Amino acid sequence: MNAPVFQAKDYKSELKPIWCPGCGDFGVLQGLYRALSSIGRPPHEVAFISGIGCSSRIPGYTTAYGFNTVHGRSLPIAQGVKLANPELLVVVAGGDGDGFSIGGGHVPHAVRRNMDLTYLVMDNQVYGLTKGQLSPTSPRGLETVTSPFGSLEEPINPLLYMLAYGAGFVAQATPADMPGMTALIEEAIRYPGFAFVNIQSPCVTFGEDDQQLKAHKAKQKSLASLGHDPSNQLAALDLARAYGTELYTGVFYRNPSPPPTYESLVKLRQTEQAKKARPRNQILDAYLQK
Amino acid sequence: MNAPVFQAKDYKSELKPIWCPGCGDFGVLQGLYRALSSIGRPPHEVAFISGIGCSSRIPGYTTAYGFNTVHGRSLPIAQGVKLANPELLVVVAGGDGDGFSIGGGHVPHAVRRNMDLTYLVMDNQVYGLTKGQLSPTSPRGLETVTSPFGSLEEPINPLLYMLAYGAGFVAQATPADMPGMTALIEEAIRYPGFAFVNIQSPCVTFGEDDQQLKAHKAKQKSLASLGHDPSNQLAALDLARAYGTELYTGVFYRNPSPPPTYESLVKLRQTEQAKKARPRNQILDAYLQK
Amino acid sequence: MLDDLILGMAGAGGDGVVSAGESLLSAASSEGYHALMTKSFGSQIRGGESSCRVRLSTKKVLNPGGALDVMVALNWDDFFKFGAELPLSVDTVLIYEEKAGPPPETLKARGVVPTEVVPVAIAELTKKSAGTDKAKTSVVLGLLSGWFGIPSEAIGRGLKKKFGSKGEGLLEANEKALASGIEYARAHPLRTPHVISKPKGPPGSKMLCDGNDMCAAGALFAGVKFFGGYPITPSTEVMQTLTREIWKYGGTVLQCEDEISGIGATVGASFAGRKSMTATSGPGMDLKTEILGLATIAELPLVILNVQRGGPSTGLPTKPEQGDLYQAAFSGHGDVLRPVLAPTDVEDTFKTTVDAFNIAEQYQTPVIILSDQEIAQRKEAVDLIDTSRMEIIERRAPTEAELAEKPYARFALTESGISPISHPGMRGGTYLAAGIEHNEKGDPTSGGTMHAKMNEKRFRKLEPLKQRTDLFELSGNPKAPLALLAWGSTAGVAREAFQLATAQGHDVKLLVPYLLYPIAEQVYAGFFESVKHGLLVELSHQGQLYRMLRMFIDVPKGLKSFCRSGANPFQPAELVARLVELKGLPS
Amino acid sequence: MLDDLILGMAGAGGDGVVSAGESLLSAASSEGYHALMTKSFGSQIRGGESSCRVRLSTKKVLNPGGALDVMVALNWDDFFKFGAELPLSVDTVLIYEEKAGPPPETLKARGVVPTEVVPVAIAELTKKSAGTDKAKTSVVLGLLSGWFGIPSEAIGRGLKKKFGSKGEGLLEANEKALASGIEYARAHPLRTPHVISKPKGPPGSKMLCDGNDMCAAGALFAGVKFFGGYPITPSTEVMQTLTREIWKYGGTVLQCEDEISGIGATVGASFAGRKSMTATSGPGMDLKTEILGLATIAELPLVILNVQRGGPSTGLPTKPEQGDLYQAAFSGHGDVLRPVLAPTDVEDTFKTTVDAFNIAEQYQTPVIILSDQEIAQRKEAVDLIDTSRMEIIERRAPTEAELAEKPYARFALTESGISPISHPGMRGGTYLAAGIEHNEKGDPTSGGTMHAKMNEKRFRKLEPLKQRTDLFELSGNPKAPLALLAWGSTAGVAREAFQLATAQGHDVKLLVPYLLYPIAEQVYAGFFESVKHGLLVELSHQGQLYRMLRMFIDVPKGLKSFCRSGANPFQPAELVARLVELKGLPS
Ligand SMILES: Cc1ncc(C[n+]2csc(CCOP(=O)(O)OP(=O)(O)O)c2C)c(N)n1
Ligand SMILES: Cc1ncc(C[n+]2csc(CCOP(=O)(O)OP(=O)(O)O)c2C)c(N)n1
Ligand code: SF4
Ligand code: SF4
Ligand SMILES: [Mg+2]
Ligand SMILES: [Mg+2]
Repeated sequence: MNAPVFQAKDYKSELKPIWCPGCGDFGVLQGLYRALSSIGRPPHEVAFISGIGCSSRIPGYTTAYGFNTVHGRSLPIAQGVKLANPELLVVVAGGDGDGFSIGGGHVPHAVRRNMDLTYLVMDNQVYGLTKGQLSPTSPRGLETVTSPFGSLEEPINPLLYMLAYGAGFVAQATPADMPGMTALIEEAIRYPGFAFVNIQSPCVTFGEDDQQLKAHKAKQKSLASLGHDPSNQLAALDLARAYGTELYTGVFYRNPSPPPTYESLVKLRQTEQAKKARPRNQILDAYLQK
Repeated sequence: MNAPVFQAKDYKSELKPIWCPGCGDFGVLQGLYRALSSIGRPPHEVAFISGIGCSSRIPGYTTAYGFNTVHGRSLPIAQGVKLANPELLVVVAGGDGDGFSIGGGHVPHAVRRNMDLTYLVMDNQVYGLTKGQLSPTSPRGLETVTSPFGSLEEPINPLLYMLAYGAGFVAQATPADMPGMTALIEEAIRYPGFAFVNIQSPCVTFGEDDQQLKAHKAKQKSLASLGHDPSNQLAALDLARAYGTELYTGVFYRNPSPPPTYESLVKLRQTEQAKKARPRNQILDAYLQK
Repeated sequence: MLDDLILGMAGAGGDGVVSAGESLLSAASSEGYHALMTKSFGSQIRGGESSCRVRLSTKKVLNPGGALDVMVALNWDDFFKFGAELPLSVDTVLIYEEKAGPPPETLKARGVVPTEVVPVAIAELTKKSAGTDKAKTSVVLGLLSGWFGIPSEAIGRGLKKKFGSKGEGLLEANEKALASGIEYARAHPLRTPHVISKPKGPPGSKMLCDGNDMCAAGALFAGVKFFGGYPITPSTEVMQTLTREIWKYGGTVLQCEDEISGIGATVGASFAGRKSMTATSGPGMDLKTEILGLATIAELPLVILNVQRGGPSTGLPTKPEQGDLYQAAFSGHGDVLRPVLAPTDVEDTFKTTVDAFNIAEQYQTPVIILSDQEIAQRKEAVDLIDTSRMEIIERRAPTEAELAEKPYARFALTESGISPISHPGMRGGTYLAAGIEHNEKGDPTSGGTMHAKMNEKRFRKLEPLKQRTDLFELSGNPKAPLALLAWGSTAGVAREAFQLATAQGHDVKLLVPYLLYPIAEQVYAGFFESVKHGLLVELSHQGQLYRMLRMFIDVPKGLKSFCRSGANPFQPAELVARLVELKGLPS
Repeated sequence: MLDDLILGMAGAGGDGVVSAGESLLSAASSEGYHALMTKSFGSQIRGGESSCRVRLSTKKVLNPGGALDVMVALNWDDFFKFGAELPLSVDTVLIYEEKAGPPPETLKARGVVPTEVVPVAIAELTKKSAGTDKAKTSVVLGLLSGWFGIPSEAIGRGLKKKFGSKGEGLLEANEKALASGIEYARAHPLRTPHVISKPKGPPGSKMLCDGNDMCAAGALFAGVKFFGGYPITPSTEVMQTLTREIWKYGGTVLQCEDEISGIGATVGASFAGRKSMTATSGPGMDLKTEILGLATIAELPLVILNVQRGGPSTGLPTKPEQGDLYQAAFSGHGDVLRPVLAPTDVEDTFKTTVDAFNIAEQYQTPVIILSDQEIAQRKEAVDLIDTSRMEIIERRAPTEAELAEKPYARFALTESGISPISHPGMRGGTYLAAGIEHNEKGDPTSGGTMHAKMNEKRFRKLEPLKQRTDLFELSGNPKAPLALLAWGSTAGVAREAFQLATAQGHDVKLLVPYLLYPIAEQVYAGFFESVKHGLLVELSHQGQLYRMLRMFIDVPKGLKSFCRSGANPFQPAELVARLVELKGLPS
């Protein structure tokens, strides 16, 4: 095997991460550099799109093009980027709050359009950047600054949601298993369609003890070891229901015959319609009344 | 059996519906009047909350309190109504676009909070009020004014979504079967928690032929007749996957032991905390620095 | 012979008056007339009452006009439902379906009763001539052709186009109905003839289109490659047109799940280097606010069309109002300067859209086009627009040489305030775009000094816009003491008022701004120099432009805001009356 | 003896300077001093550099102050990172950790070098006295107590509270460290003593709180029953406080999925008859725009707090700016009049919040409170607020008699413009609330005439607000030719500048509006009558209130907008200097 054209360090920018020492996002960033290096696209052909949150800072730490947008809108913005230039490798990254609370309305639609995007959610069950409020994946009963007497709500289930939305690739990872996580990120990027990885990335400052890397190491069960067949969607739905109880890692579902991407259908349409184009100075003739 | 205290006509307002002749929403409205009559709450204790769309006009056609709000926000607003006054019977009504397109981000959170709300979606697979654009439930390939060459997207699956969100009551109905639909609406209202009924309510003006009442009559299969056990969530998930292909009516899922509602937990908390209340003129004393 | 003719029609949903109006419009325009049509419906989606107004002219039509020259009522109930939208005068020729009975008392109660009131047994004529009552509109067209001189050949051609493919029978029936209408009119001449003169333009020289058409066409002309949007009345047609056309030019339309996503995708496409646009109306504008601010701080070109309707909230979704100017200029938190342009009619919506793209790309900024329901949805027959001298501006990208020379600083503090902009895919141009404040390179900062510099840059780069006198229309004696100002659809009324007042011998001038914000201080100051009295006419409760002028300019004391809520269109004569009234006041 | 002392401290994240500042503040306040503390951090969530400023005074503290009297630097790097936030003068006593080495050259480069620079081996003293280096802040507190006269008993009580529950060892260590700091200070007196006078208020008479606390408390006092919101810096603490407190009073806090849902739920609760509130900052305000418009047209009471931070977009999320005034007044489509109030300090945030609820309920309207990061998050020791004369207003509901008498018309066109409002559960009061325009009963309408009437009503009902002179603070000679105006957190600087200028013999007056919109024309006109020169001071690039005054009032030519971007606080002395400069100019 040849040395990769771009090494992990080639994707690393000069900006120093301002995460808390020990934050899980450091590991995710490392895994991402490595996955990108395996894939080998030059940084200027890669675009990282994120919202707002600790995890959403990722684009600034890469040498790729980055767009650190506003809270919850990374997916719509990424779809615009991809449709404007389908040649780009577009990776969307953000937090559980960014993605499933304020951004939750965009997710099903991004999924059903099936563009070739990779969506990495750093799920830490808390709002990190704003200092420790409830997030949509926070467990019922959790006491935080916004739930001093305990949360009264069921958490959402990102894995089950994504499967119900019809995502072609749904996986879960933790930086507690760096090689496993790196491989899953790479596989997600290579999947030709919308791919989702839920990364359990601990918040060391506001997270609970049982959400830290140490606990992940003890708790993690790989889906492969359970004999799960990732082409079985119903089995995936069933397993996904254990989110919050079990920490399954690996691929829940991978569509064995990925349908055409949205951008490929757009390309077809553009090609088909191109012959009907008018020269710029005749566009208005279409409105002439004979 | 005694005559009901309030008859169907007691819920009918003087405002004449401005729906197109033959619109499915007429049937839904009738069914609703009847269900309300069976339940028997006086109109002033009922609040109808809707967004914007043909279907969202429902509140104005009742003698209850109504709030015809803005597009896509009926669920957040209804939650505020319910928490402000848990004694009210609160029904939320609207379209497929209102609920699952612009309003889609609110749905999972409304569901997981599990207030005692009833959510009726008049799913006509099209935007009626704005004259025939694609809706999130429009089938792939559909040609409309916004998809002259056919839609490139998979439709959403309201039933599967609601099950994934953990709704305690999920059903589907059509005004092609008035008694069935009326009974389901009544059951949904009586369910003590968040209840969802997807009503296939045809748009006669912009809808497709196979989405009309006649087609429903031919196509409809009751879940009861299939022997489905509505307490089996995994089976419900499986059956729900046929949305768009099959027209199953009846209850997909009904939680056999409904968990406490959000408002009941709030009540407990209020009762528990009430003893710590300060008189109004001593509220600031909490900040005194001794 | 008349140079100008205003017709109205009203009936039940099934009566087809709107379709008759459309046939009239297309016949007239194909003959080379200028024409303008507006329609109005009840609140029903289908089957309610409907009406239309058609104004035909041998000269450019400036607005839908006031009192009708001709009114066709297919029944009285529906006619009355449209109230002030179908105003009669003593001179109106009022034609009605005989079956509906004579004009009810209510007509008198409305104040004016036309002297010429003509019953016609339209249904009966249709049945007799066509053998079916489905061809009623063709009888009406025949009557109008016969009485008012609208060329029947063009109407006939229209019938062929419309019914040609629907089986011989239908076409023939309509042709017979048309003929019978013409014949009836010939046999029953009006007391006062109202025949319109021959048009000046040659047949086939007119475009038939509405403002939304012209916006879509302007966007295509300017090179739009991405449109992300969500349906909302009265702007949806822009998306609908583009989604038929844009693919031909290598672009894409994405119908998004909401307006936030619509502008989000649009900003994304702009970040990726493409000319991008979204369109909406008031409620959708509200939702786009946050991402508009993102585009401002990330300095991304973007065009946003707002077709104004009555507000606040859902308001009056099918009626025009000019109430969204504050929003266009001031919505969003923080210090923002965002150009706002407003077309004034169907035709100039094309150029205004091209201007908007040019400004957006040149200055790397979102630009708002403020159209309104009236000009967006009224159909007009206008002269083909000469595009040969319209320039297209592309954003300034860093050159390879520049990128090779020194590290790329996306937000370099240049003299003009404009910094060359790269996009994903461009080697050497990688940077971080963000909503957070940044230094020249694009790295986040929380420093007040850099923030002040960047704010200053973002404002400074737009200063040259204020010198764009080409974005203002000035008519009349530059030294006139009397002034009229109006923007958007109201400008068409002001233009006619200006002509009227001038004809009446008043020394008056007219200013119509296409650039609404930033306020071009010098342009207005120059205009106001000679002004003793004047009116700024706006269709909104507050008169928002008037207030905005005051923010930046010392407006002459004698210049008054003349404004009222939407769905209450102005008439040229009332503007002239107000002007004359003002003239008498001390200045 | 001094009446006023400004201290600064800077160090690495682990150094605990913020915690030391808090101890100082609480000790001083429990002794009866007035005090004010601001803190500042690097961009890291945890572990970056941190600093604080504490101002102690025997009189009310008006603002954080300018140059420091005392600065404690635990290392030089971190000190320099805060730049202009920690300004020194020649008179500053600069204390530093000896281990960090003597002041580097960079200090000179910054212009001023204090004459008294005192190295202390803080770490060593800690180790020696406490046997651990965890008690460093107690040594620092000891030094400050010894040198500047801050009562050590109060500091000791603070230590007991803080460490009492954490095991004997820790408390004892800190007590020893404190004593050693005091002792060191006594043994090494400063060249120029800086001892603060005894406070005037009795011990235990002060509240310790920040603006967000006072907003939450004001809401509870006013009777808030529902809060729906979404976290965002720097407003989140309001939700956090209410979610601890509101249940006691039968209310609910709902942490929503986003800001749209936050205001949605709030509007719903208001529709259901309860006093409701939401709180956010710039980006969240953008998202709330659409539903704000709904509340206006449906005439629902609502209070919205916007804690301003630097914009546009994400901007400078932890820094103050006064850039959201345009947004507060003008965001949203259509013609809207929405009252905007602004508190000027921690204390008056309480009353301003109560006023906001009262106005919302009385006039059935959303009301915006414009706070900002500085007053929202700075901790102050202030006198207990006298609430005994504060009135609480409830919305006017229709009485049973009224409901029995005639059919209920929710939007009746009354003389005051206020129509009695019912809510679900009330028999006889059912109606349809909606975003669409309506008639008096509440039924949808698309008629222009009714629309104009309803717009007029919605504006008219708020006219009385403009007469509320109690929402303006006026100081100085009413006939003074020289004027200062400021709002929000900038008012505190202007107040001190006013005192300074007055003391210097200038004939000056000060106007601080709490009501920012609608513009109270008469109040300003009266104020401006005597004004030849003046400054309106605002922390924003555009100087938004200045422009808004111009919209409605003829502002004196000599009144200038003095404004700059956020995160660049004003100093009283510079305002005075500008005033003096102006005085020389022709008016
Ligand atoms: C519109 C808007 N609302 C709220 C915020 C404040 N905010 C920033 S990040 C965040 C949540 C962060 O949580 P998550 O997405 O889980 O990311 P994490 O920090 O945990 O990685 C919030 C509420 C914002 N920036 N913009
Ligand atoms: C913010 C906003 N965006 C868009 C619209 C325009 N609009 C009104 S209803 C509607 C969709 C209606 O479709 P659906 O919810 O399915 O209801 P239906 O009319 O089919 O019953 C749209 C796009 C609006 N009123 N507000
Ligand atoms: S707050 Fe939590 S998520 Fe944010 S940087 Fe610190 S550890 Fe990471
Ligand atoms: S457009 Fe469709 S949904 Fe709307 S009223 Fe007509 S039939 Fe019903
Ligand atoms: Mg998180
Ligand atoms: Mg629909």
